[in-house]
Amino acid sequence: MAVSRIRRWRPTTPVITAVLLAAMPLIFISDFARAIQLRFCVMLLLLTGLNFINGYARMSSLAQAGFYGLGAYTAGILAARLDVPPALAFVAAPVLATVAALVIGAASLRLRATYFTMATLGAGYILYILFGRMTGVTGGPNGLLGIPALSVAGIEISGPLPMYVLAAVLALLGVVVAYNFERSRAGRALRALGASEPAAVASGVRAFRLRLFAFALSGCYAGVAGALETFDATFVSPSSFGFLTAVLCVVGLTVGGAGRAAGPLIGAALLTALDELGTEYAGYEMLIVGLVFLVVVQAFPGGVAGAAGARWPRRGARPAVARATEGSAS
Amino acid sequence: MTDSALSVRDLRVAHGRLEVVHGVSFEARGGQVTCLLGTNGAGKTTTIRGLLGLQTPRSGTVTVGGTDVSRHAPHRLARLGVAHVPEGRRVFANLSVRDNLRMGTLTRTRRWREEPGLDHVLHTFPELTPKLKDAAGVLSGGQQQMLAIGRALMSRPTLLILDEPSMGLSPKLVSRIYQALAGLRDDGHTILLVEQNARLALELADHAYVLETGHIAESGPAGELIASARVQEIYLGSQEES
Amino acid sequence: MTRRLRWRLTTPIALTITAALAAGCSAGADAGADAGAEDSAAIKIGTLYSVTGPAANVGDKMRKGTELAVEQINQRGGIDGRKIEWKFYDPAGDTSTAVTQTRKLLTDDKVDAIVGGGSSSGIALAMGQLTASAKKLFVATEGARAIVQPETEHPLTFKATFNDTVVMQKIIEFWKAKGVTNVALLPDTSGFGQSALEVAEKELPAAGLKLAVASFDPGTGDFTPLLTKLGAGKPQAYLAWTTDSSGVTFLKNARTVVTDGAALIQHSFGFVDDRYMKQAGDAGVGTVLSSPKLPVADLLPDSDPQKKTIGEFAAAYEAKYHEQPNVYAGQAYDALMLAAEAIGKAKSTDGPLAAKALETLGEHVGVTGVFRYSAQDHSGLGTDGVEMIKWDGERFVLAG
Amino acid sequence: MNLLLQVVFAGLSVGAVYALVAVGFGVVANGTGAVNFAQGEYVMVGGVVAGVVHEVWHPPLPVSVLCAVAAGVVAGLVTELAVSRFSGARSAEIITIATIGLAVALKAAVLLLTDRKTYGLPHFLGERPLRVGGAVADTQTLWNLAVVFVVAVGLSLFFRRTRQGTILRAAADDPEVVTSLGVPFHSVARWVFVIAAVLGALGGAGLAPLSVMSYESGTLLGLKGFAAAMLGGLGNLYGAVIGGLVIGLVEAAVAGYGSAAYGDAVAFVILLIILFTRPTGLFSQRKVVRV
Repeated sequence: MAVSRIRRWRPTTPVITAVLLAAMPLIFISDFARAIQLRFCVMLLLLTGLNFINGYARMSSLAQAGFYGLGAYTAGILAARLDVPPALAFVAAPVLATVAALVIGAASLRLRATYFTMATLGAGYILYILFGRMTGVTGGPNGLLGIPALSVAGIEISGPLPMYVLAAVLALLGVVVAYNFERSRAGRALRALGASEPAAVASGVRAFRLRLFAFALSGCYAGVAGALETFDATFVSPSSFGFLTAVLCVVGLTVGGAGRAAGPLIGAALLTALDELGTEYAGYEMLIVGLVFLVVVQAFPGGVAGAAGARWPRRGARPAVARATEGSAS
Repeated sequence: MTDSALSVRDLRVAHGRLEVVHGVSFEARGGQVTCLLGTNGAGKTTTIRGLLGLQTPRSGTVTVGGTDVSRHAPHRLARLGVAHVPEGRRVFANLSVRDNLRMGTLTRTRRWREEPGLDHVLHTFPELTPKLKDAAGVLSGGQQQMLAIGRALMSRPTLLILDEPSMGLSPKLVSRIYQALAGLRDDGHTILLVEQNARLALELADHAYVLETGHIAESGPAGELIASARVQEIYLGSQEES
Repeated sequence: MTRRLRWRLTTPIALTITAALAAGCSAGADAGADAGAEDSAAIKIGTLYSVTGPAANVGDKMRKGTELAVEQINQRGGIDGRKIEWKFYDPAGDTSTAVTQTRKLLTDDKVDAIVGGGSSSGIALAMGQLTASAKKLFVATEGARAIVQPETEHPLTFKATFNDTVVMQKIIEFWKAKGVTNVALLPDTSGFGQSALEVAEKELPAAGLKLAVASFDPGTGDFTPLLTKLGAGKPQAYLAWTTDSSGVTFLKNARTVVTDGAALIQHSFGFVDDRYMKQAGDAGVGTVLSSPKLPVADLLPDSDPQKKTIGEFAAAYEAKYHEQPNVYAGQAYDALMLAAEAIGKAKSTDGPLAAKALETLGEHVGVTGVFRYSAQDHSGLGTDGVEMIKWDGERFVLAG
Repeated sequence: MNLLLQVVFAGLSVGAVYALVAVGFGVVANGTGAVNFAQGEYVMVGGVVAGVVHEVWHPPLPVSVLCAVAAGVVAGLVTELAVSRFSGARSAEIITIATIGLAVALKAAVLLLTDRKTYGLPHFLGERPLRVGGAVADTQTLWNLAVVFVVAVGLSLFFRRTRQGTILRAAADDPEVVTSLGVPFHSVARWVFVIAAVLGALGGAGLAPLSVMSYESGTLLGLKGFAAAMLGGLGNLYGAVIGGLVIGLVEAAVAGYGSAAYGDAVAFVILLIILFTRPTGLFSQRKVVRV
C-alpha cells in the first residue's frame, strides 16, 4: 500500500463529487432543482453500485433495476403497510437487496459473462413482474401509496432540502467507499480479475467469491437508492423498475466509463440530463440514447471517463495484472 | 527465388498492457524453409499472431512479397497467399474432413464443389483419404495435424506458416509430419516454421532465428546454428539429457 | 480503516453538509425575490401525458385534445382576458420521471393548475400527492377511482373520466335488459383492468350475476386457452377490459372459440378506437362496447344535451389534426375546459377556490359527458354519459 | 370444448414465433458468440413493415410479406454495419452490449416513423379456423408452424450443403481460423445478422394477423425467444425450434390451467432454471458456458 501513497495532491473523484454535491444546491436553488439533484444522487448510487460488477469485475448485470425496485418496495411496504419505523425500513432496504444479490449471484456468477448477463436480466424481470402482480403486498400496477415521512430519532426528514442533504450524504458516502475499495487489495484483485481472469486466478485471486462480493455491493447500493426514491416520492410504482431502467443503468455507466472511478459520476450526470431532454424532445431521446450508446461502446470502450483519462493518464498506471500480483503478495 | 517472401521489422506485440515481443526482425526467403526457434514462453506464437494481424501489434512493419501488410486484417493476408497452420491445429471439429479441406480453398475459388488441389493434399497425406466423411473432431492428433496442414495447402500458399506442428505428437508421428514437410520443401514451398523442437527443425531449415524472451537472440544458416554453443546448450543439449 | 481513509471520508462529507446548510439559508432568501418577478398576466397550466412508452397512442390523443382546448380558449381571449400558458411534459409511462416533472411544473414553471395525469392511473395517483401538498387544482384524465376517492382526502383533485363503477353499472343495466345472467370478465393486468376486476367482484354478484374471471398480460398473443377455460361455464357475455392492442387478438380469438353464436363479445370504454376495430376485421363486427357518446354523437337524438358540444369538438379536432378524435382526446379536452371554467368562475388561480368553483359549477356539458361535480363526487359523470355501442364493420352505432 | 387440445394449439401458435426468434439467436451466437438484443426488434420491424405496406398500398398479401422479408434483410445489414463493421468489434461481449443500443434505437426510430400506430394483417390462409377434436386451430398457426418447419429444414440444408453455410458452421467452431482462411469477420457477421433478421421479420409478418404489431411489440418477444434458445441449447438449430414450442406450450398451459396474469414470468423462470441447472440446454453438450 505504501507504493500508492499520495505525494502530490490532485482532485480525486470523492472530492469532485463532494464539491459538486455541495455546489449544486448553491447554484440552482429552486425546489425543482433540488428534486433533480436528488435524482442525480439516486442515479449516482445506482451507477456506483453497478460499477463494482459491470465495471471492475467486467460482468454486465441487468439486474440493477430489480434491486433498485426491491429496495424501494422493501422500504415502502415496511413503512406503509407494516408500520415499521421509517428509519428502520430505510435500513432494511439495502439489507434485503444485498441478500437478493447474494442469492442470485451465487446461482449465476459461475456462468460465462454473456450468460450471467442473461441470468440477471431474467431475475430482474421476474422481480419487476412480481412488483406489478402481487397486488396485495405491493399495491399492484397502480403502485403503493401512503408512505410516511422519514424520521430519525424524532426529527422528520421531509421536504426537498432535507431529503437532498440525506441523499447527498449517502451518495458521497457511497462514492468514498467505492473509491477506497478500488484501491484496496480486494479492489485491485477484482480489477485484475476483470482485466484477465486466467492471470488473476494464477496469482491467487478467488474469482467466484470476489465477484459475489462485487455483486452484493451493487445490490446494496441499489437498495439504498430505492429507499431514497421511496421516501422522496412517498410513492412506489412498478413502472420505474422495468427492463428499460435496467438498460439505462448499463447505458449510463458504459457511456460515463465503466471500471473508472469517475464513470458513475459522469453517467449519473448524463442520465439526469437525459431526463430533462426527454421532457422537451419526447420520442427523440431514446433514439439518441441508442445511437450514442452504440458508438461509445465500440469506439470509446472506456466511456467519457476513459476518453478523458487517455489524455491525462493516471500517475504510475501499471498493468492491472501486475497490480493484482502485488496486492496478493503484500 | 531467394528474394524475401516475408520480412518483419521491429515488431512489438503486447497482451493488454504487457509487452511480450520487444522489436523482433527477421525474414523468410522464397523457396526456403526459415525456422523460428524458441522455448515455451519466448514469444513465438505471439510474434506470428502479430505479423498475421490476429493480434494488433504495437508497432513494426511486415511485408509479404514486397507489399506492406502491417495494418492488414488477417483475411487480407490470406488473400495474398499466406497460409497459417495455427498452434494446436484448430481444425473445425464439427465439420467433416472434406469440408475442412474445402475451407482452405476459399481464397482460390467461389465454387464449392471444385476442390482444386484436393488430389495433391491427399497425395501428401494419404492417411486422410478414408476419413474424408468423418467429423474432424474424431480424428487422432496426428491426423488433425495433417488435416490442418492440408487445409493450409489447399489454398496453394505462397508462404506457409506452421506454428509448432510437432506439439503433443508421438515421435513416430512427428517424423511423419516432418517427412511431409521435407516433401513440401522439395516441391519449392516457402515455409516459416515455428518450433520448440530444435533438432528436427534445424535439420529441415535453411535459415534459423532463435527467439528468447521476446528478442532475437541469434540467427544464421541452420547448419551453423546447430553447431552454435548456445543452441547446443539450451535446446539440443538439454533435450539429450532429458 | 487507516487514518488516511478516515480523512478521505470526513473531509468531503463535512464540505457537503456545510454547503448544503448554506444553500438552505440562501434558498429562503431567494424565494421572496423570485415571486415578484412572476408574470401575472398569463394563467399557467401544466400537463403530463405519456406520448412515448407503452401507452403512447393514448397519450398522443390526449395531448392533442388538451392542446386544442388551450388553443380555443386563447383564441376566445383567454380566461377573463388572461391567456393560458401551457407547459407539456412526457413522462414516457415512468412514475419517477413523472414525479420529477410534476415538481418541475409546480416549483419551477410555477403552474396554477395541472391537467392530465401522465396517461396512466399509477402516474396520476403519484401526481395527486404532489399537487395536493402544493395546494393546486389537479384535473386528471385517467381512470382509476383512487385518484379522487375518497373525496375528503383529495379535496383539490378531480378527474374528467368515468369511474369504472359507473361504467360497470351501465353494463349491468344493459345485461339485465338483455337477460344476461352469466358473464366472463377478462381484465388485463394493468391498473385499468385490475381496478375493474375489483369493481366487478363486488358489484356483479350483488346484481345477481354469475361471474368468471381470467386476467391476462398486455401483449398476450393467444386468448384461446383463456376463452376455452371460461367457455366451460357457458357465459352469455365475454367482457374484456383493456386499452392494450391485444384486445384485437381477444376479438379474433373470441370469434373462433366462442361457439355460442348468441354470446356477447364486449369491450369496455378503454377500447373505443376505430383503428383497433378495423384491425380485428370481420371478428370485430358486432362487438359491443360501453363508451362515452363521442363515437356515436351524430346518431343521437337532437335533444341530447351533448350532441352540439361533441359535434363542434369533432369538427375543430379534425380541422386541426386531420384525423378523427377518440374518447381520450375528448376527455383531455374536457379536463382543460373544466379547469379553465373553474379558474374563471373562482376569478382566482388559488387551488382551494378553484376546487370550490368546480364543486359548485352545476352542469358542465362536455365531450365525454355532462359533468356534475360536487364535494362528494370528483368524477362528476353518471351513467347518462355512457352509451352502449356496437361496431358494425364501418363505424360505431348504438347498440339496442 | 377440449381445453387440453386448445392449450396445445395456442402454445404452438405463439411458440412458432418464439422458435423463429430462438433460431435467430442461435445463428448469431454461432457466428459471433454474441447475444443479439435486437432479435426481438426484427420481429417488430417485420410485422410493422408488412402492416404498413398492407394498409397504405393494399397489395396482394405475399407482396406485404416479401416487403417484411426485405425489411429484415435491411435490418440485418444495418446491424452488421452498426455493431461490427463500424468499429471492427470482434469481442462477443462488446457486440452483445452494442446490440442493446441498436435495439433501443430501432424501437425509437419505428415509434417516430409510425407515429405510435398499431398495425395488423389479414390471415394468410383465410379467416375461417379449423375445428379439430373440440378445439379451434387458427389457420395462421398452421402457416407459422409450416414456416418454422421450412426454415429449420432449409437452414439445415444451407448449413450442411453450401459453401457459405459451411463457412458459418466453421465460424461457430473457430472464428479466428476462418478469418485467417480469407473470410473477414464482418462477412460472417453480415450473413448471420441477415439470416437472423429475416427469420425475425418472417415471424413478425406471420404474427401480425394474430396480434396487432406496434413499435412496442418486439422487446418481450425477443427476451422470451432467448429463453427458448437457451432451453434448446444456444446455437442448436432443432433445439431452438423445440425450445420455442415448449415455452409457448408452457405459457399456454399456465394461461389455461393456472393464472394468465403470471404468463410473462414463465419464460424467465424457465430461463433461470436452465441457466442454473443445465446451461448447455436440453439438447446440447457442445458449448461450455460455465467458466
